[in-house]
Amino acid sequence: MSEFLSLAGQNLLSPIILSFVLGLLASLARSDLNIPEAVAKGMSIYLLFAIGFKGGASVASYGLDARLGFTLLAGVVLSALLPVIAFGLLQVMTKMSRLDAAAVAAHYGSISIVTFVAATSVLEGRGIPSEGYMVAVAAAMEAPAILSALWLISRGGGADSKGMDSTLMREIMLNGSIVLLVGAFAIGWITGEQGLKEISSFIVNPFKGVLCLFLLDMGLVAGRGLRGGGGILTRGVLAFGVVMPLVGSLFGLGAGLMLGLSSGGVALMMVLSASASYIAVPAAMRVALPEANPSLYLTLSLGVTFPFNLTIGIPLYVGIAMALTGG
Amino acid sequence: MSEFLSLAGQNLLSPIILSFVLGLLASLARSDLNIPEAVAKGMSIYLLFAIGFKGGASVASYGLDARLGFTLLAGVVLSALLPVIAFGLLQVMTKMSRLDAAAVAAHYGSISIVTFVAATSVLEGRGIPSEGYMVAVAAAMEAPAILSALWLISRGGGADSKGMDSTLMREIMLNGSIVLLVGAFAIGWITGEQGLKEISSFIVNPFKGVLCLFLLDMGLVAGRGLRGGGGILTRGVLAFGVVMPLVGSLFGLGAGLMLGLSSGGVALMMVLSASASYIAVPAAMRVALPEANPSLYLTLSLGVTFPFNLTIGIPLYVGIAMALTGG
Amino acid sequence: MSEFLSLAGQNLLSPIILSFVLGLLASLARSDLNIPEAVAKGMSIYLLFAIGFKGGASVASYGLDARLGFTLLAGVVLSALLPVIAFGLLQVMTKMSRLDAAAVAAHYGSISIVTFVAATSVLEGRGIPSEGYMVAVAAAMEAPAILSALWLISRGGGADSKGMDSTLMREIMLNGSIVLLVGAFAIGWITGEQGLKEISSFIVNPFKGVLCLFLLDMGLVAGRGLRGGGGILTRGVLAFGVVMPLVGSLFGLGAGLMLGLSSGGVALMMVLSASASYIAVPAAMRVALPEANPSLYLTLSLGVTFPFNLTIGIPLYVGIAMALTGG
Amino acid sequence: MQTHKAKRVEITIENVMESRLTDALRKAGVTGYSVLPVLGGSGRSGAWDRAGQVSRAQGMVQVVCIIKPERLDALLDAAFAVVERHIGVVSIVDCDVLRAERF
Amino acid sequence: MQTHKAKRVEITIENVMESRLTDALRKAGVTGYSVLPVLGGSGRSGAWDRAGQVSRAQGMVQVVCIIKPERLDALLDAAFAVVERHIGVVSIVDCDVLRAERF
Amino acid sequence: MQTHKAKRVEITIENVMESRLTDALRKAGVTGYSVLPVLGGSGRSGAWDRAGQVSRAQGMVQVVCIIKPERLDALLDAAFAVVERHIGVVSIVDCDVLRAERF
Ligand SMILES: Nc1ncnc2c1ncn2[C@@H]1O[C@H](COP(=O)(O)O)[C@@H](O)[C@H]1O
Ligand SMILES: Nc1ncnc2c1ncn2[C@@H]1O[C@H](COP(=O)(O)O)[C@@H](O)[C@H]1O
Ligand SMILES: Nc1ncnc2c1ncn2[C@@H]1O[C@H](COP(=O)(O)O)[C@@H](O)[C@H]1O
Ligand code: NA
Ligand code: NA
Ligand code: NA
Repeated sequence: MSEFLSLAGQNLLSPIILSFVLGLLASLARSDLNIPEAVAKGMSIYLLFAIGFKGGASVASYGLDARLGFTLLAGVVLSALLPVIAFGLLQVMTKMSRLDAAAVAAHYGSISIVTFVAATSVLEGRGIPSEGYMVAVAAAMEAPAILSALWLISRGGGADSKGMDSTLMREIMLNGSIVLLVGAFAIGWITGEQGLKEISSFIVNPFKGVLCLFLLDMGLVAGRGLRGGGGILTRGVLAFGVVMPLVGSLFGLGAGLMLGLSSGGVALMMVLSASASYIAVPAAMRVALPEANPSLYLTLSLGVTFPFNLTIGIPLYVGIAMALTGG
Repeated sequence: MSEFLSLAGQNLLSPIILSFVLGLLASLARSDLNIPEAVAKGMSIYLLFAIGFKGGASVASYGLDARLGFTLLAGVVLSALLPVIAFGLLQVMTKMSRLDAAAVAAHYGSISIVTFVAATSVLEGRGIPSEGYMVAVAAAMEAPAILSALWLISRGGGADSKGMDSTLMREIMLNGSIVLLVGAFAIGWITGEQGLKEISSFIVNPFKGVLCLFLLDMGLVAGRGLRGGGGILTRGVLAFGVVMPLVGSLFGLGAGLMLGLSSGGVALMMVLSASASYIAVPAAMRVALPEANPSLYLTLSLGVTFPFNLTIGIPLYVGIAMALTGG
Repeated sequence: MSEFLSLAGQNLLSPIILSFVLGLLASLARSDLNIPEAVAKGMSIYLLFAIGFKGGASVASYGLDARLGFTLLAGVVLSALLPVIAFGLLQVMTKMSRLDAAAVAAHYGSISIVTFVAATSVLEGRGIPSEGYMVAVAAAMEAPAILSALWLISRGGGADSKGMDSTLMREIMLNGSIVLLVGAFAIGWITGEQGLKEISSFIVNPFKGVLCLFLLDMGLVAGRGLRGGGGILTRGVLAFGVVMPLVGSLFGLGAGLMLGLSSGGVALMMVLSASASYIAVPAAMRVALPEANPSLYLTLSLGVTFPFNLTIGIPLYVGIAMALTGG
Repeated sequence: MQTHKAKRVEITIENVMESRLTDALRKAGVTGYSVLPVLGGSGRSGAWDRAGQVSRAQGMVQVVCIIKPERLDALLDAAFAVVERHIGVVSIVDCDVLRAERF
Repeated sequence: MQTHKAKRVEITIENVMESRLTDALRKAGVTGYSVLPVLGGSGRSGAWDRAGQVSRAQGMVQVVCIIKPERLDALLDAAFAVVERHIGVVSIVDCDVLRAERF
Repeated sequence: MQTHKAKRVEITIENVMESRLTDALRKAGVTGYSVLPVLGGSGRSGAWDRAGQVSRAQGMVQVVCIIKPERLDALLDAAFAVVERHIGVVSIVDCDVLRAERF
């Protein structure tokens, strides 16, 4: 417990979290501070490339675990399953329409890669190793949740949903962040330690600093979302935004323990399950469920669950994973 | 003297200055070389974050000087006072309308953060330490000059001025660069040496290189300004653009000596007083004094005073500060 | 031969090439992965600045070779000559109109700076030194090819060509990439080893990593070009895109040997001659030969010759240069 | 200078629908269009601006088509089928064009 | 396809005035608008372009409002009060819109 | 509010021709124009989009001029001379403007 508190405190006072808080405060105070869209996009490309590459290079170094296949499968199953649970919780905890509930649910089955990146950086800071292929698991968890949520809606009478067509399917499976993450993972794997050495002063050394500026931007965006969409957050909705990641993390914990992952791997599995998408899923929802309210799912995912995971969730999940794996 | 000359020569032949000169020449020759707006903005965010963070971390390391409060106060006073002096000089040296003179004056009370950054980098290059909190002083000096200039105008019959409303006040006090500078300063202070270590390969190592590219862009912009607005520069106006920074620097020198700052601190106080704003103040002037001629104040601030300070001013101020403080 | 194969294999499996391949595959699969225009432009500015600066600094360290003048002259001659040869080849190998053939020919006389950068990085990886002033030669080879191609057209009855006016001439000679390359070269030369030391953690360490991301973008663009313009590639046109760089490289080889350049220098001379422009020349062609088909020359240059040089060409040219100079 | 009557149709639509719209336009025989960026805006679904985007889920673009008047109906039918259930605005203006053979 | 008469008002105004303008529009009962970027231009106060900006002091944007004709006057009054002392251009075009209930 | 008749001319043209066009407009006595970015489009010469550009060879911009009706012909002549051999589109719309003294 005291270890968790110290970890949480340490986490809260890291440059990464404080940068996020700065962004949040600046936009709540309506400062005109903003990071150009192109720069934010450039930083996210950098982070995806770096995290994918490092994951691949680590697989090249430590060899492929026989567990990779099962872990990927577990990720896919979790991504498909969690929306069903989220949907149930939303119907109990809130008064959302079925349509909105399904759209929100999709976000919680899928993952937030920045939350994953922040967790990796916490693990690294504490010297806790994890399976390099977890980035591949992250990629595998992006899409299934969307199909699951569309199934939830179509089950209840398809009139609401424009359903899934092949164009949307391709857009989801080949969305830029999945392709970049998996591609960089492959490059890291193929080029291995040598490749990593060649570009490590680009993808390793400045990584944490770039993450700070990126989280500054996330704070700005989350703050703007709260300012605009805050009214939408009834008590029930807000509670869901905090309870659902905890529920998700338990499923991740179960999966991680059953798979026999390392302490770091279990923690990351918890983080993936606990985190909510704010890139791939919102875009898919605008196409497939245009009548669902975007400020509902964006505010919840970015304004509530993301900050919760970043500040409290990650140290909690890492603490639990360490305790239960004896890591 | 010979020391100043050698310092000046060294300064003139540094990659930073030469990058500025390259930009200036390229745009005077009407090359289409240009740095995308988003990239320039990204670099300025990087520079503000880095300089703020390093200032805060240095305060965390060396402890807070009792002088901080007085130095901040001195900064505010200088920022409010210098426009009055600039306004007087403009009425003597040029034929500008009262409105234009007030608008120009506001720029010279406020500060140019890039000039400050360039000066810090010269100090570092020569191993001269300075107070980390000078970045907070820089932030404090951004805004008062605007109020001072609006007061100058309203005194002369308010018909010209749209005056200050609460929206504009908030825009000025919470403008992005102030918030980022102060916020990064706070983060650096809170996370201290440990925080700095975590992200120093992002904010320390590549700093000077980014500054080169940023100054390349400043050169391009200054050159374009001179090409477009050069006609506006009568002899008197041009002279003001060189005399005013020298006058300002003397006030900064006085304040710095009275406060008992280190040699580096005195030099930075001179640089702040000598430099002229080209971001916060022009935007405020467009709102508050829309009839004032923007090419007048932009050309003066960016096309005359900025290059003057960068090339001649900074080594001069550093030389004087060293000589008078025996640093 | 086996050395070439190993070099080629090593080259093919480097992060740089694999990043290009990733981009190519992503866009052929119609992923929405894309790098914002401003970020791509920012990276190209970085690469030009870094490569120019390093070239200049190396000249400052190793002194100016008496050969510089002759090498520049050879570059200009090659740039003017190669379009004539390309034009002849196109008339033999393809059914292109004279207009299209001239436009394509201009691209092959000029150079691709990214191909040059990639070659430098291969040389560095293998520890093969080269003349620092080769970047100046690259700059000198950008423009003459355009004049040469316009002359080819005007010779055949000027009705097709809008010809060269002084505005276009200025645009070509002072285009951003030439100015930045030459300017950074000058700065590197003036500030020398000391300047390089000051900013090497910006322009040296992360260089290869930035190159990876830039080539990722090149892959995306090349893939889009092939998707859109692939239909235009008849067998003859395609063959030209592979044969012409080989022919060009032979001319570069001859020039390099005659000039007595180092092994690295000869290899770079071959690369410059073999590479085709995709920035300066297309823009000039849109102005001077608006009726020529842009998707023809862009697809050939970016979609065929660039990947060919990147993957097969560079190791081949380096291998030949090493073998013939005994380097 | 000789000009010709035409219609200028401007469709403001979400990013994610852009390619669906332009595909539909092409199928409806529209031979040309341009896409302009939109920085922000406000409507029944609230206010938004590009600086507030981490994801491309919310941004909008403006698709501009200049067409012969006789083709207007086909275009509007095609556009309507795409925008129907989505947020967005369609406006039509009478205009004159040079080089009518291009439309 | 059923269309309805409306007015399309385009206001080119400095960046720094954007939020002041849209606030005024909202107060005047305008329910929707879009903001488009402007890269550069020229007018009585000289030429400018976005590449030449270190500060946001000079850039401009174009605010586009489509409104019912009967609301035009309220909009123009509101817009004029903001642009009056500033550089900028206001133009009005007759247009037709789909889905009139949205305006 | 008092408005005045004017013409709004929109010229979509390649990046590389922008300065040539605006120079020609200025010579033809046009006192003001704005330049808007274009993200992509499609026409007889195929489809393009800004994300696909390494070079500035293909991008386009839209130049907008609001002018007094009596100046339209001079403007069109000037514009046509520039766009004649190039890809691009010219359209003209009737509009009303505030502050006519500015045009
Ligand atoms: N009346 C209007 N005039 C111009 N743009 C509008 C108008 N109404 C809506 N828009 C644009 O369309 C977007 C979605 O509108 P809505 O569907 O009403 O939420 C807004 O954010 C604006 O960018
Ligand atoms: N006649 C016009 N047509 C289109 N845009 C204009 C016109 N006049 C001015 N503008 C735009 O408004 C800005 C300010 O104009 P001005 O107030 O005349 O200096 C210019 O830089 C242009 O971007
Ligand atoms: N009918 C049209 N409506 C709007 N924009 C067009 C139209 N035709 C062409 N364009 C634009 O002009 C560019 C060149 O057209 P084109 O000369 O037909 O290839 C296209 O890529 C579009 O951006
Ligand atoms: Na999840
Ligand atoms: Na000052
Ligand atoms: Na060549």
